[in-house]
Amino acid sequence: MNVAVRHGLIQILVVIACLLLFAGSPVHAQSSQDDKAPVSPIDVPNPGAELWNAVRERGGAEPTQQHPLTAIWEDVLQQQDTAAKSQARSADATSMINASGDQWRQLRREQLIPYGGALLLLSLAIVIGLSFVKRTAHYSESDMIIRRFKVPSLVGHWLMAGSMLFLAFTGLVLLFGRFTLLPLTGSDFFSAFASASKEGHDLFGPIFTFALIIFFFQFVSKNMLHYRDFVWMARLGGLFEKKPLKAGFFNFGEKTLFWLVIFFGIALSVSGFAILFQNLLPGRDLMLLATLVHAVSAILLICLVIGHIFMALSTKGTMDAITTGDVDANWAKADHSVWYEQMKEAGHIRKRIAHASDDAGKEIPVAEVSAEQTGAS
Amino acid sequence: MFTDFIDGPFWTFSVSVFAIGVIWRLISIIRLGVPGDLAVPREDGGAGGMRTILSRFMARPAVRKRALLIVVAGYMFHVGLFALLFFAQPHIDFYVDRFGVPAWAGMPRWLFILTAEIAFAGLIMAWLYRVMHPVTRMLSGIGEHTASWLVFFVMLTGCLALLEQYDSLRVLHFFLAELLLIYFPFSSLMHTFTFAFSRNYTGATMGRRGVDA
Amino acid sequence: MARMKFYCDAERCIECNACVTACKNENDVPWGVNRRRVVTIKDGEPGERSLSVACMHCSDAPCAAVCPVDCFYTTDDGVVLHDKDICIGCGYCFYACPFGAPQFPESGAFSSRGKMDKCTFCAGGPEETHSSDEQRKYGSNRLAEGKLPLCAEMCSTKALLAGDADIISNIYRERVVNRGASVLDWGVSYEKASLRESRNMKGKVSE
Amino acid sequence: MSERLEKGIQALRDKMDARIASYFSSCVHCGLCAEACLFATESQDPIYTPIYKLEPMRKVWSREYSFWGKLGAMIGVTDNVTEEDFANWETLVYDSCTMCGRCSMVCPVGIDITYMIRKEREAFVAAGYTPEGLQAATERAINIGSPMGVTLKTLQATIRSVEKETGLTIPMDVAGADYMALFSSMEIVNFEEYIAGLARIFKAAGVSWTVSSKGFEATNSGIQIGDPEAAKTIVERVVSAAEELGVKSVISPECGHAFMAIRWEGPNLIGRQYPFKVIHILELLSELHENGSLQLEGMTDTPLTYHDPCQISRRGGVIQQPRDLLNSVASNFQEMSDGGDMNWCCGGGGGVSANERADEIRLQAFNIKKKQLAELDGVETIVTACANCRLMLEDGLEHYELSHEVTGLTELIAEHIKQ
Repeated sequence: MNVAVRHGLIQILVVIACLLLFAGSPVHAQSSQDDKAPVSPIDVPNPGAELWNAVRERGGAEPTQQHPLTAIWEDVLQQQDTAAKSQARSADATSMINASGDQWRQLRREQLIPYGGALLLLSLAIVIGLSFVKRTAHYSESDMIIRRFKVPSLVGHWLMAGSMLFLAFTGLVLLFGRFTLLPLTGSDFFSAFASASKEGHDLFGPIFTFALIIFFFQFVSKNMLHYRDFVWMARLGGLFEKKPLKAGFFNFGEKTLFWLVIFFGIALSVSGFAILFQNLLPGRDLMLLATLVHAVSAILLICLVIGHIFMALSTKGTMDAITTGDVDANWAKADHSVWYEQMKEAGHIRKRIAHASDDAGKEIPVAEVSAEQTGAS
Repeated sequence: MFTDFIDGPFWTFSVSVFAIGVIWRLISIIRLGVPGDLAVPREDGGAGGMRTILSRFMARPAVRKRALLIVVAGYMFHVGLFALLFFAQPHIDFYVDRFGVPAWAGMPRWLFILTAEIAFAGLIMAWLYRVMHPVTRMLSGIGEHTASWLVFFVMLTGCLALLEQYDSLRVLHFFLAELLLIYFPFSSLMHTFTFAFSRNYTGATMGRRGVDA
Repeated sequence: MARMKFYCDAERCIECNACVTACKNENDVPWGVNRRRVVTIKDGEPGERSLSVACMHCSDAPCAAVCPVDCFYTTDDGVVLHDKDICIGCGYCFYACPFGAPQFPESGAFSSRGKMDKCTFCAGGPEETHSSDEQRKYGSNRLAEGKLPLCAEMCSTKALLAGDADIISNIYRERVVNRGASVLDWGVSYEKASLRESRNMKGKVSE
Repeated sequence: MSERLEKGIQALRDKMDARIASYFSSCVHCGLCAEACLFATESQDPIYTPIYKLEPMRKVWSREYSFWGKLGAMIGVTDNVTEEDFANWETLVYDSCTMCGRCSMVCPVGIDITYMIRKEREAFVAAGYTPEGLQAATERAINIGSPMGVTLKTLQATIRSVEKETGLTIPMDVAGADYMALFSSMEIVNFEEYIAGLARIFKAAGVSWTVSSKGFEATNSGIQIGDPEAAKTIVERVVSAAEELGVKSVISPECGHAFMAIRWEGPNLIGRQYPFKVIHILELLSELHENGSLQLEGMTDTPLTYHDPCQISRRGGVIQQPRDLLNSVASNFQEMSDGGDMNWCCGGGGGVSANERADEIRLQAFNIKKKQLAELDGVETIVTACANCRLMLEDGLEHYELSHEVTGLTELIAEHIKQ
């Protein structure tokens, strides 16, 4: 199968899988609530418990057996914070009760963490499974190269990639650490680690946004959809055809990845800034929404990136493009035939410089080059 | 135990290595001497040296046009790091505590954070440029990468310890900063000081010829 | 074991904010942080009611459920406390709490908000009881001295009740039943409250 | 270790002064110098990075002046400069560096790479790794008196031809004249218009001047190749001729490195100050024009631009004078982008033009001039003030099939003398 095609398909599949998983889990599921054994049931009428019950009922469920005393609170509850006043000036001070926090908690504990974690593991498993599939090189190396990315583009990509990986790591620590790391490391270590993760996450977030903006402007013109891409889509990316389909600088799969990264990146940035500057947000509901959007986009983006990294590492010649900026001419011919033709026409195919050493070594055979140069004169 | 060592003897050691090393390096440069210039100067060399020390803080348009990325990244990192080193409140408190100097005004918290963001983005971009650009990739050796990563980790641990609550994080930051201090005199990080020498030598020579170098 | 609860009687609260003041004073709560606050609805209108709100020390506390570092714990007395040495100041407990009880000590952006602060039911924290660390981080530990939270103790109208849930439930139930009765009635004003049962006096319940 | 290698290393060691030590201590390998070097930008080959051309010198510095280098040398991991290095770097140091000094202007830590290249070339001379063309030129300069083999007879023939054309007498060996003019071989051989222009201008301005038959050659191959002894011999020739005639000033001709050699390096080479002044012809013309002794008339409306010879503007400090002069005779003078002290080199300075081996890379580097010229609006005439630049520009223009005309500034001024 054509590599680029597989690249695109895996990414699309991963995204669909993500969406299905989330769609399958009812957001306001209350069912699991019932299974939970109360911590310590109190038989006596308990004012705290009553208030609590009232809150739960307002959360959307049918009123259960209503204690007459709860009615006292109804007055308060119905007023919510519309006309309430308080001497306290802190956030949400006038809102006496806000049930959405509890819904958020349920969503987080019962859907986001288990399903999100499963999705991440599933993506990893798919990638690990695929890495056992033996792949033959799809082109033979030549001594001609084409410049694919200029240095600012490379820097833009890696600045975004680097900050994204750091954010992913620290973010996952905050989301899943309590259930995975904490039992292993103990509270003291995990607390310092989580604090470091949080501070690092906070600080690197804006760097990711900065990188995303730069990245967007660097790559957007190459990711505009072309009629070729609709052909690509219609023929399922050439999955069942022998010859790879025509592709320009980027194929449809890569363009899809770009736009998804931009989409999730914007979602992450906007929600991330909302969380960072939550003291400026008007109410708690927005904060809750922001954290949910943030977590869901992050998990989906990480799944995409897992696929992206796998494709880049497992496809011969691809890492060259994003580390040195140069690609083998045959690589371009195989995967990006249209672009290859353009480059060929413009005369941008050049010979590999023999002495360009990748290991930053100082031992460069200059003599050969100078001989080459002087030979002509 | 570890904390006491890092915060005690090791700190004294690293500061001493830094101070003695830097002074030794500078003296060994000056000791080599500069040959005099017998040509009748157009302008005063001293003024030229001073002018170049200052004027090279601005990148020339000729190079700014061609290498915008590294110029911008360089500015972001250097200005950011300078501000963090000398105007971040925790650092000022530290200097006051350790060296008994009178306190000076620090940056407000929001500016502190913003500066850290800028410095980080600059450092990462500069390092990426180093490994991505064929020229810098060829030129850079282990020394440059060590220096970049050491500075990065010092900054990173500093920002991880932003909550200023965990001693372990503070000590980690402190320890890496001490390693940096020790590494400093033996590396091209010395350009922090020798840049003035170099600019002065060049500026003086060119100044005598009437060129604003 | 007892389960400690607060209860605020909306019929009695006069929005004097003495509970807030008492709390701040007793626990040295920093300026801007309100472990307890008084909320008034229909201010200046008929049917005005006030309530003093703080941590309700829930049995199934949402704050504890969402904390990414699991720093909340429930004492034997049913008081929900958190460990500030473990808290990383993320604010999730503040999101989850229906009462807005956990508070950021500061209001800046980024990480400048510090570690969360919340009502301790005047039960201190995980530090050694009555140690200076405990006092500095969490405030006083009245419960260990056998005293109830100062906010409730200070309440001039006894609107705010604190203590074992069973006991304050009973007190409250009596109040509800007695409401509307003449204070001149012996059984109402004095101890023999049970008299009203036999007199068939119906309490004023707002149903 | 062979003797020549030892000599080379010893020379590198001897060149080490505070400047070089400070420069190597400061370099963070930021790569900005590559953005300023015409060989690096036009070839896109990192090997032409200016600071990389100093690698042999840096190796010696590292071994003997840096902690890690010393430590490495002690345990035998830091390798010393080898003969191979000298052989490999010879092309970098001589073929792909014109010592134009552009890199020295952009270095953020202020490293004067040009200064170090000159010092490094001295070590290459000591070790005997020099390009044949330059070597031969230096030998000719020492033995015959001019790198191009111009003898007094050639000069006399040129002078006769100029005298015939202009009807003026060129004063030879006049003792007590105010100014003694020097020429570069190329002017004598290729651009006698310069000598004619000079004669006309001095006649019009009433300047008392002369040409010495003993020291008329201004160029200095010793400086280019990096041979202080040869350079000293060549400078001394001029100095003794000037002292013999008792002139007040010596005029450096329209030649870049000649000005640098006689004006800035000369006193240091011979180890004493001159009893006369050294002035560049453009400085003199500007001075004469300003004090009114040189009256100009007529403005040409031909669009023209000025190519700054590196050693005159960037490394010599004569930047404003040519612009003032041009503006007084041309109404459509256009500045090239990066003109002035950041102008791009013609590619042939610093001995590269005398080094045939470098032709290919030199012509590739000339592409930058092509780009600069393309930005201008209808300019078909390039004015310059260096015979070598002029030759190199003509060569490059021909190679890129451009039709621009190249002329000397002195000639242009001579055309506008008020009769």
